[in-house]
Amino acid sequence: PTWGDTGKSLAEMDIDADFAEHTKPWRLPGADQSDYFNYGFDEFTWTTYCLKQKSMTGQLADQKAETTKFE
Amino acid sequence: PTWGDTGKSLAEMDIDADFAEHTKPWRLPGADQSDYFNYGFDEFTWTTYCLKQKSMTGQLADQKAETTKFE
Amino acid sequence: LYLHIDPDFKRPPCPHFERGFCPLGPRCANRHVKMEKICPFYIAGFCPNGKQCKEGHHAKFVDDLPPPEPKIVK
Ligand SMILES: [Zn+2]
Ligand SMILES: [Zn+2]
Repeated sequence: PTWGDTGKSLAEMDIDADFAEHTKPWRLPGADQSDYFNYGFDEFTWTTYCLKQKSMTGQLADQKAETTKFE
Repeated sequence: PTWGDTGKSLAEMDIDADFAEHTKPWRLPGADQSDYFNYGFDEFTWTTYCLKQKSMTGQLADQKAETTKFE
Repeated sequence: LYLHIDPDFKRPPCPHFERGFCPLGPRCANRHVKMEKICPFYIAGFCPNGKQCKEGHHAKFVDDLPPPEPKIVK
């Protein structure tokens, strides 16, 4: 799902840049990370996961481009 | 030890819950799915959801293992 | 005048049902609080709205729950 009118999925968003206006309550001391992050993620591991996903889809697109070149 | 104030032992409880899992009363004609499944889940979508939970927590564990390797 | 008190009202919510599924269904000793849907952002992994979210419930997948208890029928 895309977030608000950004047209981006949360996995595609840069928490620092795209949520500059957001109060980021998950960063407050004592905040329960699991209210915001599912599967045991926190902001750090979630960011790493998103970057990894992005690079993987990038690789897949490259591979596809490579294969279609020879079709 | 008894569980809560029901006066039943945990072992007896296990049997009841397991019995229900085994007999799958939600499959019986006339059963209201929403008494068993929340959020509009049914047996199939619930199973898929559980697999997603497993896969995501697994990916996070792998990611964490990978990060500590390089520390 | 009789004040009707729903006996269900006193029962605590069932954590299994809150998670998504309870095999005991109507036989469960705890209250099954029906909710419409899980937040799609939370399912994706992250939703900045936390408890205030209007997109759906943030259902935590707790995996160390005690087994559900059946209702004692008198
Ligand atoms: Zn229950
Ligand atoms: Zn949400």
